[in-house]
Amino acid sequence: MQKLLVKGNEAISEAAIQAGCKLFFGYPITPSNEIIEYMARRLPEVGGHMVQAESEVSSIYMLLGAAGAGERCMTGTSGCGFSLMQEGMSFLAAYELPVVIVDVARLGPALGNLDPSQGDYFQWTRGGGHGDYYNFVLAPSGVQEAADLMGLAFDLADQYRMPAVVAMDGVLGQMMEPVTFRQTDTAHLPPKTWAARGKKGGPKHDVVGYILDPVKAERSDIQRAARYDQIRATEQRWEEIALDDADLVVVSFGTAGRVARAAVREARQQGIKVGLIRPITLWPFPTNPIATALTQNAKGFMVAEMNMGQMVEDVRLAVNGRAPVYLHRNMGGSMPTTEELVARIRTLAGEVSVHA
Amino acid sequence: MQKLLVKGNEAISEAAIQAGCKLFFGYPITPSNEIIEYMARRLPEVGGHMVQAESEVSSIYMLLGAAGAGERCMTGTSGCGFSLMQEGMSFLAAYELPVVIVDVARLGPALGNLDPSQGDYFQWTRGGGHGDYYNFVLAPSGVQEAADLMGLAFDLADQYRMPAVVAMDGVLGQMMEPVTFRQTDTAHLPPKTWAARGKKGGPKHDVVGYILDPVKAERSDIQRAARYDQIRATEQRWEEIALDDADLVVVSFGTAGRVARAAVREARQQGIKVGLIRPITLWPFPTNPIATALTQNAKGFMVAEMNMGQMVEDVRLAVNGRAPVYLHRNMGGSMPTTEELVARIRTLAGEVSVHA
Amino acid sequence: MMERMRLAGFGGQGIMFLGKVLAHAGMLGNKHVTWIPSYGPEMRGGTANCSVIISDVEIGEPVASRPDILVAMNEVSLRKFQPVVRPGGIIFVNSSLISGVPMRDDVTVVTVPVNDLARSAGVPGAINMVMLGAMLPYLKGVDRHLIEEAVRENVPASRQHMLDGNLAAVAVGVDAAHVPA
Amino acid sequence: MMERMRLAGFGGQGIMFLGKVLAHAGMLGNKHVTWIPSYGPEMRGGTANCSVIISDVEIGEPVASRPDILVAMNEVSLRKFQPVVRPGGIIFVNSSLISGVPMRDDVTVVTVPVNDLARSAGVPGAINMVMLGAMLPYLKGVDRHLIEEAVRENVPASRQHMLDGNLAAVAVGVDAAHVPA
Amino acid sequence: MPEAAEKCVFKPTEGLTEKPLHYCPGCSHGIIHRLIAEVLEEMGQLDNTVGVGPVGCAAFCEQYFNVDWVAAAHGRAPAVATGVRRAVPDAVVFTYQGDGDLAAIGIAEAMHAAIRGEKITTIFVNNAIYGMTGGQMAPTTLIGMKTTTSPYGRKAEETGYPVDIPKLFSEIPGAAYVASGSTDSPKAVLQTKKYIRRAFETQLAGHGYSLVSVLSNCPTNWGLTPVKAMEWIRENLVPNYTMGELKVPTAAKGGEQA
Amino acid sequence: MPEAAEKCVFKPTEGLTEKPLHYCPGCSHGIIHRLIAEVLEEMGQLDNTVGVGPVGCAAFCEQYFNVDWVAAAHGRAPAVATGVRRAVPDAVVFTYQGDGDLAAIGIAEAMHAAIRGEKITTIFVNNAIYGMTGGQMAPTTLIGMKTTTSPYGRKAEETGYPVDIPKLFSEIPGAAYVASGSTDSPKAVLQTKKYIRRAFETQLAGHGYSLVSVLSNCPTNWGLTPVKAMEWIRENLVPNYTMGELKVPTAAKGGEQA
Amino acid sequence: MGYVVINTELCKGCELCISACNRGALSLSETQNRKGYQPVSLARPEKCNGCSLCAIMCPDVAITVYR
Amino acid sequence: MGYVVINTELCKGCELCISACNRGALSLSETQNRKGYQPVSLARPEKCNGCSLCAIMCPDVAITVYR
Ligand SMILES: Cc1ncc(C[n+]2csc(CCOP(=O)(O)OP(=O)(O)O)c2C)c(N)n1
Ligand SMILES: Cc1ncc(C[n+]2csc(CCOP(=O)(O)OP(=O)(O)O)c2C)c(N)n1
Ligand code: SF4
Ligand code: SF4
Ligand code: SF4
Ligand code: SF4
Ligand code: SF4
Ligand code: SF4
Ligand SMILES: [Mg+2]
Ligand SMILES: [Mg+2]
Repeated sequence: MQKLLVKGNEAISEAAIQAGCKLFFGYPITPSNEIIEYMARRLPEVGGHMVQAESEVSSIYMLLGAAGAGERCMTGTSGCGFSLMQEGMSFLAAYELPVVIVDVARLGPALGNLDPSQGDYFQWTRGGGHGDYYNFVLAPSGVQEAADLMGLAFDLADQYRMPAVVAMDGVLGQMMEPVTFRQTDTAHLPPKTWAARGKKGGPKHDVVGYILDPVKAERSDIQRAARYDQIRATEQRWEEIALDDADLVVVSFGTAGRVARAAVREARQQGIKVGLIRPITLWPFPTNPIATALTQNAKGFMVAEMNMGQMVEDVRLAVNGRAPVYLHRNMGGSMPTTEELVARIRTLAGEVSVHA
Repeated sequence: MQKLLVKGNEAISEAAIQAGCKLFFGYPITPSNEIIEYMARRLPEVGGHMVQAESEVSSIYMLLGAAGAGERCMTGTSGCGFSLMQEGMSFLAAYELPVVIVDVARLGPALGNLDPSQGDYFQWTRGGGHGDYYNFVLAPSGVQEAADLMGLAFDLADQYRMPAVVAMDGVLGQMMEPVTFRQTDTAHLPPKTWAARGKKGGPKHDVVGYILDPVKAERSDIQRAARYDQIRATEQRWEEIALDDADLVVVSFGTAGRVARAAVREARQQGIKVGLIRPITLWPFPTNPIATALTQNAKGFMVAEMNMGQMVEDVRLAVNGRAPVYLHRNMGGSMPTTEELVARIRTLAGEVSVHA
Repeated sequence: MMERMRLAGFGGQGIMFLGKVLAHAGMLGNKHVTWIPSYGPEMRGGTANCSVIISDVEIGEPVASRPDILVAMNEVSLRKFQPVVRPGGIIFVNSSLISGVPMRDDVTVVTVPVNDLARSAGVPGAINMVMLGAMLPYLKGVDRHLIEEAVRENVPASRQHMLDGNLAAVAVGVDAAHVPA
Repeated sequence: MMERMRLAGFGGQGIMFLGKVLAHAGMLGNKHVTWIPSYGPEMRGGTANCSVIISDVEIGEPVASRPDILVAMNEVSLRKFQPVVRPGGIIFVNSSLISGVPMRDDVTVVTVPVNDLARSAGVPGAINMVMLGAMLPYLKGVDRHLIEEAVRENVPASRQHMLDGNLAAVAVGVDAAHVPA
Repeated sequence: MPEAAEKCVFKPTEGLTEKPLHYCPGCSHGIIHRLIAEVLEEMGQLDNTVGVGPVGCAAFCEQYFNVDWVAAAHGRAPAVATGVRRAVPDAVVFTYQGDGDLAAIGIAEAMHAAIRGEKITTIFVNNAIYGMTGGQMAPTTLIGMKTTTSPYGRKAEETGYPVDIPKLFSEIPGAAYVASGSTDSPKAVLQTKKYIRRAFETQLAGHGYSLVSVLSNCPTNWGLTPVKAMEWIRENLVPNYTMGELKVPTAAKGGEQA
Repeated sequence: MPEAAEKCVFKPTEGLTEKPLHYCPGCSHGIIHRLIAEVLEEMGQLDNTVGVGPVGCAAFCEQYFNVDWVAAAHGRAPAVATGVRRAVPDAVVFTYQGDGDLAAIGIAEAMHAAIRGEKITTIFVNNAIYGMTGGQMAPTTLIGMKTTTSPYGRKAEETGYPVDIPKLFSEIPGAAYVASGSTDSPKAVLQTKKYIRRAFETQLAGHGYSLVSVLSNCPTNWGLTPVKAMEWIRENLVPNYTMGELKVPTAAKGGEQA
Repeated sequence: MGYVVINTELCKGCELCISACNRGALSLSETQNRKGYQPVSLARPEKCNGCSLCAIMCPDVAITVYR
Repeated sequence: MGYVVINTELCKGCELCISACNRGALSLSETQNRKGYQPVSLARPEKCNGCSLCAIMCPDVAITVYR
């Protein structure tokens, strides 16, 4: 396979096409524009369509329609645009439709600016729309991984009939890195017998999202809760480094996660007993490696994220008081530097071994 | 003061008017319709206006405009409508505008149904829009309290220049209970010198929500984070019952909270050492009484909420592993009954005292 | 004292108004009260119901999901709500429209032919007020005096001419209720 | 080996292309590379910059916020980015447009009059390629062979006629660089 | 009673399921449902159609239509239908939308479906009010009309004038067929049925977007009997809205013009 | 050089701040900013005006206008302006919006401001493209035009036809004044200034909503020099859009008609 | 000449058919159906010519017409 | 008859004024301003009649006209 130097936004677009995505609906917004532009160029070449919607509200419902008709389809957006999709996200969850949504996040709230940020974490992982629901959330930390996760996002969406969010930031979207596209196999996935494409002599298909009968409504909620529990049990994904003997465990994802990886390696070279958990699925959140680390040597956790402190809640919930959890936050669209993380790691590693 | 028998929706509307709200922008949605209808009738009588927007997206931005011009104003909605407002909520937070938003929640996701639900908890408390921000969230448990909290909502919004969400559900909105309207005093609030109403010989006022300079952006985030911390320290509000010697503490808000109150009283009569924390501010979340209870006798917490389990995360975060936290959830739009809560209280009270 | 009531029937039978008068009377008697309508799409298609609670103590559960008292103005309502009435409760049955429905034996059943009574009394539209009258002797939380005041306060200014008819209908109901069920 | 570079100048000076060629050459040499443009409204108003990292080891921090190498094609860029260059780093200065700016003394300064050189060489538009040539002797992560291949792969089919000019400009830069700064 | 020689001249269409309609007595929604179903049956498209529903009194109408269905959020039916259309290029795709749904919250989606010339058909049910939510003002509410959100009567100075959707849409080049009918009399109903058929034909011919506006009643929220409500349509709505065929595909010109 | 007898006949308006504009060389935005500022200055309204900004290249334009300002989210300026208008009934309130902002994402807010007859003025900057985000197709992009999202040229079969905003808005009763000007020549610029003045006058007279569409360039994303871009407006945009005054308030009739 | 069959459980007594029938063949019946509505009946069958105007107006598809 | 003053730091060298001036009074200068643009100058002052067409077209409000 040939290595290509492409932007993250282009890599996820091409990877989506390789995964069989035929329809893209979207509305331009920086720093995600290369996605819609790539799709406009490429999809017609593979017999697909890019439809430029008049807004993100419209995009997400076009997506709902195409997914309701059983097609692999996606949209891409950022910040404001993702907020406008929240009603639609709630509908997609209730309709149990497999779709992929890429959020190339920028600094918020409001227009904020275009610098990278992880400030949409709650929106990704807690369902920014109304009602009880979750989405798969996949968070790459580089261009190759972004490409790899696209196929997975479509597969998970199809398998569990749930929307999958690919959580990026401006740097990941705009950055060029070498990438090799990998083939994916969808043979194991269930056929979409529920899709509304015309009865064609068969039974009627209704893709709807209301349940007036309270008994059925409760049953449906219970089933959805059970499905979420099952996914939490089986679909956690993460990268880990040197957890076995780590006193301090850094938890960090995406762009911050790649800096954290370098910082942990650097700190290890300096003899500090530090490990890394880099969540790849933000939902389901990788509680398993945290639990494992706690049964091994972990005496403290350091969360590094590019926001006011959002993922830190998930880490605290997983740790549940069994060790201190520290937050290293970069705000205002800034990214952590390796030096700053190494310095903080050194301080905290000292602290946790003293207190232990 | 005369006692009147009015619906929750009407009570908050009248209370808002008594608090000086002159402008209402909204779009009809059950079960919040009485608010917009009441405003349509009553506001012209006090020299105000109800403007029926073409959508909730539009409502929230009309609100932004009126608040940017310095008026006390509000909107009311439910479920889908609140989701459509999430971009606007993010803007209001960044613009630091004082507004009041009432969400008379219904079962979600999607259309769900009109039964009461607390499934919008994350959306209320974690900012359903993009970026780092929080809103005040006030959760009444009856019609009188709903009326009382409206004045507070406007005052807190003005004082901290933040949106305040009043978190209701269909039952609270539709229910009639006796209510007495109380006078509020706004003399202590800062004048809105920042409002854009025309320069009138003075300096120019810009009400905007972007910060291109990264240094300023970071500074702004740090200031906002500090403001949030201050509010967390000073503005928690809750009702509590019999915490001093409680083995088990029930945490429950809104409609579930009033049932929990009855259940705790009933259980106490049966000799069970149980207490209640009923959060009135969902954000800032009342961590203080939880901390206090832990220093007293609390050996376990039981969260009762009408969703899949959302507030339970805030309780777990506050408890931080110092005691078990149990979830009693009612899903599908169902409400807990007193009997069912008493039964669960009895079981859990037994469990926590055995384990303690 | 806590009386939890469910009132149900066809739209147009005045169920909501009946509930409001009850709650209002409760409030006038300084009780805690809640009144909750069924709302939303259920309102299409012809049936309606509301929940009323009148109580000496603060009301926890706001909806009478397991009522002490059921008023069933038509058959659908009786079938739907009969099973959730608490043992020892009372079911008021509009016997003008309902017959042949098997009844539970752990509750008191009061049958009132409200349509017939209202028609004979010359107030055919006030079947809800007839039912209200019939309920009165059985209620603990409100008395006739407060009910009549509540009726007065709830009839809108534009319909004051209907006030007397309504009060007369209440009286008809009160009388009918003394006939053993 | 890790070379972190920041390239900055006016829009139209070919800064982005210069960066892409560097990154591409790095990839051809099997290095880890990142290229990141400045994007968004900064693009209006005439200045542009990008970040390139070429490295033997996996790249953590993706942006060269504290570069080892700065290419400043105009004065604004020099003033803006000079302070963040790492001590011991190199600053390439377009001396055709920049003069009289005080320079740090803990870095190597290479001045290249790229506009003048490009004009004399008959490729006035290829100032970025002249600069690229001038950088070559100082770079550890790429060699001239890979750079030329990268130039070839990055000139779009529609502009193949400009390829020779570009390569010539690189050569001009390489020669100029040997003149001590 | 039936005599052997007699034959059935009007019977329930296969295009509707057996499920009894939940609408209020005399509501036009039922009539319009039937017309669409009859047309699709007559055109042999019941097996090849995907309907897209509104939020409004017809929010649950997939239970009645005997075709595949995707329900939309309030106002978003044209966007959903666009997604379906692009995914299933050979199906018949239509949206069913009320005046709140299309003319208020969904005006962007509807206009842009028309602007894009999306090959879908929209049936627009204009009863000048929000039925489902209990009678609030719609953009199509007439001046002076009292609703729960215009309790003193709709005032032009505050809220402007009723929006004439067929007129507006006929100005959009991508809209190939635009017609405006009513349900107030058997004649009007039959005429509306013809419009609906032509709209679907326009779609199948690939001419672009098609819209049929249907003036409808809401006896419940208008506070009128169904019979009076039909009269009210005739006397008040018809004069305020452009009626007839406003636009026919260039290729298919020759259809009657209002 | 200046001689004592000479007087200044054209100088920067007080309506703009000192801040240099960030737009690309030759961009029409600057011209239009100046026109609005001049008109407000001439009308003596600089102290009594609240502007509402778009998201688009003009997203930061409050830095340039010497009046109070509330910035809107993308497309929502008419809603924000409605809020301001209702809060400050005696101020001059205007929105400044691009074609993506108004004709795509914000078409609902704009149309409904017009439908309500909201007493605000909208300046609509139509450059047939999304400038800020780097040259994507707008609803006003011409057929055949290549943009980053119509790389093969805009195709009517897929995306429909360019939307003629002034034409459409002139059909709305609540829109009291609608005009369509350009920036391609000094004459067009002066004409546009007159339209802007009349629009503000319409607002002050309380007639209702007013809209001035201004055909504009985007040299950067069109890939043309500013001078060529102005020619391109003249040769391509002008023929595709209705020009002139499309609608004047009934009371104020007599203004020239296109 | 013609006659109609009314599905009395579907009929909601809206009277649109009655008003559409210009031959006066239909009336509301005295009974109530299970939903509480008074359904229509072919009170004067002799007047019916099977013209279907009633069925065309019926929102509840409650009428079948024979001729 | 007239003359113009160009604010060379505001000017972006877009040439719209040059093309608007039908008397040919303006040209781009050879210098570059601090933003890298080549500003316009009144190269042929004798031709200027102060008609202001240049200023009317200038998007950067860089021209002041005297007459
Ligand atoms: C986002 C959102 N806002 C509001 C509502 C509430 N809502 C449901 S239907 C409706 C209006 C219905 O009116 P119309 O479209 O005219 O249909 P009708 O009921 O009159 O047939 C509204 C406002 C909703 N479901 N979703
Ligand atoms: C909700 C949302 N979606 C998308 C964007 C990205 N965006 C910013 S400006 C713009 C379009 C600008 O085009 P136009 O309105 O024509 O203004 P111009 O730049 O051409 O003046 C877009 C899509 C955004 N900021 N917010
Ligand atoms: S409320 Fe109106 S529109 Fe809705 S079903 Fe009833 S009559 Fe029809
Ligand atoms: S991108 Fe286009 S519209 Fe934006 S400032 Fe540049 S020329 Fe003007
Ligand atoms: S078929 Fe014609 S004549 Fe017979 S009942 Fe119906 S409308 Fe009357
Ligand atoms: S029109 Fe239909 S529903 Fe109405 S009365 Fe006649 S048969 Fe019954
Ligand atoms: S004022 Fe007139 S003549 Fe003088 S430079 Fe400007 S355009 Fe030319
Ligand atoms: S129009 Fe203005 S900015 Fe453009 S070249 Fe002339 S003076 Fe400079
Ligand atoms: Mg309607
Ligand atoms: Mg534009």
